[in-house]
Amino acid sequence: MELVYIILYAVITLAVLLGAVTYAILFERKVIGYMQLRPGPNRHGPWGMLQTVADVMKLLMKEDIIPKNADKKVFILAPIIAFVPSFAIFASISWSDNIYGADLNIGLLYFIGISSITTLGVLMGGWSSNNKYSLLGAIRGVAQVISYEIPLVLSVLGVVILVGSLNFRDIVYYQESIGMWLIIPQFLAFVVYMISAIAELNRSPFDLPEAESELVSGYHTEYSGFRFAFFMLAEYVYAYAIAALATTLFLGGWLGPAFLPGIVWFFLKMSVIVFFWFWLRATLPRARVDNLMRFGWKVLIPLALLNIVITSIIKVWMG
Amino acid sequence: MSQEVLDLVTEKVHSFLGEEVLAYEEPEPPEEPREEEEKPKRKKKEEPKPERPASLNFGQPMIILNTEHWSQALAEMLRDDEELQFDFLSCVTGVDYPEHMEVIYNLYSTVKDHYLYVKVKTSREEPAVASSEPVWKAGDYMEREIYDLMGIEFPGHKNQKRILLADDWEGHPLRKDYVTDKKALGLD
Amino acid sequence: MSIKTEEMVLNMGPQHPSTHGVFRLKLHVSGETITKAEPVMGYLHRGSEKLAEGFIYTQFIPYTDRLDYLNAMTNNYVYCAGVEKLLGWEIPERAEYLRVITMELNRIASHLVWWGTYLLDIGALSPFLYAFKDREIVLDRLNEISGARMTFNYMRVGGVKWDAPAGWIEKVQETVKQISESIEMFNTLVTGNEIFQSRTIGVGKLTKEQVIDWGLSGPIARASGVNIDLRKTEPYSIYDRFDFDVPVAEEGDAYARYKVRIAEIRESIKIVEQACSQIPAEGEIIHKKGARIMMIKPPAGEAYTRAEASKGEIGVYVVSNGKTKPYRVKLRRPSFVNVAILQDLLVGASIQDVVAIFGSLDVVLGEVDA
Amino acid sequence: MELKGFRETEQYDPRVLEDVNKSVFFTKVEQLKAWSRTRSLWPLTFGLACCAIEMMSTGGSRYDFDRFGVIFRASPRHADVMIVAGTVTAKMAPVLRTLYDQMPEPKWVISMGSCATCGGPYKESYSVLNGVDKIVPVDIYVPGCPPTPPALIDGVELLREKIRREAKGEKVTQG
Repeated sequence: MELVYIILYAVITLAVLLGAVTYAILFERKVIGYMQLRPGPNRHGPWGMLQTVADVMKLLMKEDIIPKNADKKVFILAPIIAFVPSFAIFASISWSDNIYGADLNIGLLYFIGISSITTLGVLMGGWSSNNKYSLLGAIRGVAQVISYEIPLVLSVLGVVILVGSLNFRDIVYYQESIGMWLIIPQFLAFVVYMISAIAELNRSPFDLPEAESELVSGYHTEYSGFRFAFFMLAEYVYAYAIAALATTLFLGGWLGPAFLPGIVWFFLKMSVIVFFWFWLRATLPRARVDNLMRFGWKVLIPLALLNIVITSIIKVWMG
Repeated sequence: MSQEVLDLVTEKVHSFLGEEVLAYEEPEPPEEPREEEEKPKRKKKEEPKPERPASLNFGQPMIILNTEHWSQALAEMLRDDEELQFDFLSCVTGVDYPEHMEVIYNLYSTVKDHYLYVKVKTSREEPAVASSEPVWKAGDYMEREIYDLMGIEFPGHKNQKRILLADDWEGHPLRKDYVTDKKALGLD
Repeated sequence: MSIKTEEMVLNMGPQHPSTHGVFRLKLHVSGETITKAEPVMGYLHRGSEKLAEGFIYTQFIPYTDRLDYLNAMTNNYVYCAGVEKLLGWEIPERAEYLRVITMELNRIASHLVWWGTYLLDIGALSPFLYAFKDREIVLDRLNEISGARMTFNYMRVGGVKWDAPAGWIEKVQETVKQISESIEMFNTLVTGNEIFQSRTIGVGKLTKEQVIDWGLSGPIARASGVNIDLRKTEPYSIYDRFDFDVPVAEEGDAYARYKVRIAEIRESIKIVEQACSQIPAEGEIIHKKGARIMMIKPPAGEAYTRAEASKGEIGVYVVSNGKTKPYRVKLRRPSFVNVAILQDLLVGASIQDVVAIFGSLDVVLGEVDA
Repeated sequence: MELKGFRETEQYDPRVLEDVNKSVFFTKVEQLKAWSRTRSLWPLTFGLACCAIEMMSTGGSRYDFDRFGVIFRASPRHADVMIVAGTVTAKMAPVLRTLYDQMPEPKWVISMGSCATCGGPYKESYSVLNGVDKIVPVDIYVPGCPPTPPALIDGVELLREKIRREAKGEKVTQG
């Protein structure tokens, strides 16, 4: 019986997430549209609601091309490797007090571990395409993601030190117990986290692996139809995952005034973070590779380390 | 002012070449036979006056040289001479006439603010004009374009290849005798 | 320690989002550093010069539009001026003013396109849309006077084709006011942006000597300290009647070119404002003969005429043999000459800088390939 | 017996026609597919000449192509429709064909402007291909030199109409 529940939960999460992601893309186009003094999609369905539905449907029905020179097996595997982990990490997310998947003791570790598999998919996709742009995009992507994985993990460590647990639910309960969100004591960590997350997600201004003006489309240049859709969805699902993590760690998870259920608060906070990324995309130009790397290694990592030191001192001092 | 520049250029070119190639011969009698029967199109109304090798063309000095007188060394002289300093190659033009071809260099001095047309005449059969590319880099593409479209050779050019048309293109379209046959090219 | 990497040949284009059309760059890269760059062009070679020899003089005017289609007015002008030089015609006062106003409006539009696409190239999405929004207003004015949005075919040998419609001058004044407000906004939004500066400052540096040697012109030259603006150094049309500055920067990098272009928009606005207040209310708009005769027959002769387009020095060498058709029309296209510098400029840059450098040259392919 | 969408049905066995007519569902799926395709036409960023600028203007704020779900893609693998915006020259034609071949099915071509349609003003030129339909099949021709953004939007609308009608089984010769 329990197995049925688990499967049901997984299916519902998948469906909800796919729906949410579909609308996230629309949301992005709308938000960026308004920031650019234009309405964005508005012809298909009310307020363009069916726009992304059509996009995804069309992509699924497009011809599936595997380039002649591609490494076929790897080429086929890559989008799956990129897509599956980004969904799998949602198993550990706790949407509200009573809606959650796996209550993992090592939730955070699981999240970070699984999420880094996506990078492998990117590398595989770029390498197997046998296209120079894809390869360059993939190499850039991997270099960038690995470099920024470090400050991301280090920034999260501050929270772990404070809470003393890797369990997401414990982290939220801790925030409830101290009566404030961790964004306040861990503000530095939050800033580092948000910046590294953008690089992790390959979003503007750190969207170098997909830099359209330089590398055509980066690692998924050669992918068409549903495989491309997989990459695209993986990207957005992963964005939601990272936003969910930020919500849990720094913004008090499902906590909020009682007039709305916890899960709504969770989604609201998540959306605010996602909106922030869209906002950046509409305003900032793209950073340069060397600057990006320098920033990661010389600024973010020392900052994250500093945060750990300060947090440790506080923790010891406060007892 | 242009007249002074013209005189100066004439003097410099003469002393450089050691012969008076730009000396202006007194107007010859209009009956003087020239190879006019070959170009009946151009003689209708007025007899074409013999061109002055050094003159003012719309207020700007113009010198006409034969290709054997034009060389990279001369170009360098025009560029480096203290009083001339034609450091800016503005435009390179090729013109295909019935009996000869011309390459025209429009020079400008950013220091002295004066202009010069240098017209180099060459034969139609084996058109060749010493390249200006080693002197002014600007000549690189402009001469390649002339080579591409008119087939004038530029000895001394470091990379004389077709630039606008495909490498295997046949003929030089800007020549007057080029026949555009789009059917044959598979374009129509 | 240096890591040895295998050299790779990367083809950018001819269909590549940031080559602004059909331009191909053959890049030899080692890692992400370029060791050799070969521009390959001609993908848009349409043989305009050959076509010119088959047309009567006025018929070729629309083809000049399609050279630098972003700055068609100046192309129109320089060709007409070239023929007028052979003819020795005087242009009516009002026509001169209309020419200057339309040319400067077009320069503003052209620089706006550059501004938007350049920022798009280096990864900022919104400036493109902001720039095109403002460009539309300028195009509206040009559309009202010429009947076309881009390929105006507005000027004629001897003057202009249409007189300004009623109230047009006032509308133009309104428009430039709007544009100058927008420029201020663009300036605050972009110029100070740190990422933007880090991508452009010190990138694609050109020295004064390089500029002169390679025959570069326009904002590229002026950003490297070469103070040549034909509107000032060789005032054609009626540019000597206006009070404007020639923006010059010394640094010679992409950022300097950016600054020069932004400043040029401001100067153009100044010129338009002055022209709008000085323009005679009534008057001929085309030389009497130009209005009457279609088959213009300039006396035999040849002349090189040049003008300052938004990309640089545009020149036309017209050879007439006294007939109704030009014997030869040679077009000196600034982009074609400017693009040659890429062979020199890209060596040592990284792939990311390629777009930042190429974009900063403001190249239009219609003009490169003719 | 009449079969919707098919013209010459006399030659078929009536039983076959009956079978076909039963599969109404099949048609609906086609229409659903067509719906998603018409609503999400992604053109390849493929500017050739002057028309490309008008194509860009169409993507700009005033006309906003994104309203119709039209977003430009840089990679031919992600594109559905190729808007040939500008003059196709002899040198460019093979590249254009390669790009067309790289696009996944179903794909369409819009020939934008008179140059792409028939050579336009450069019809007499030695290096210009007289009409892109000589190398790729064209679905929609948009006239103009260059066509204004509204004209291009109209072209996309026509293409949409064509896809819809083809899904219903009608034969569309000219869009």
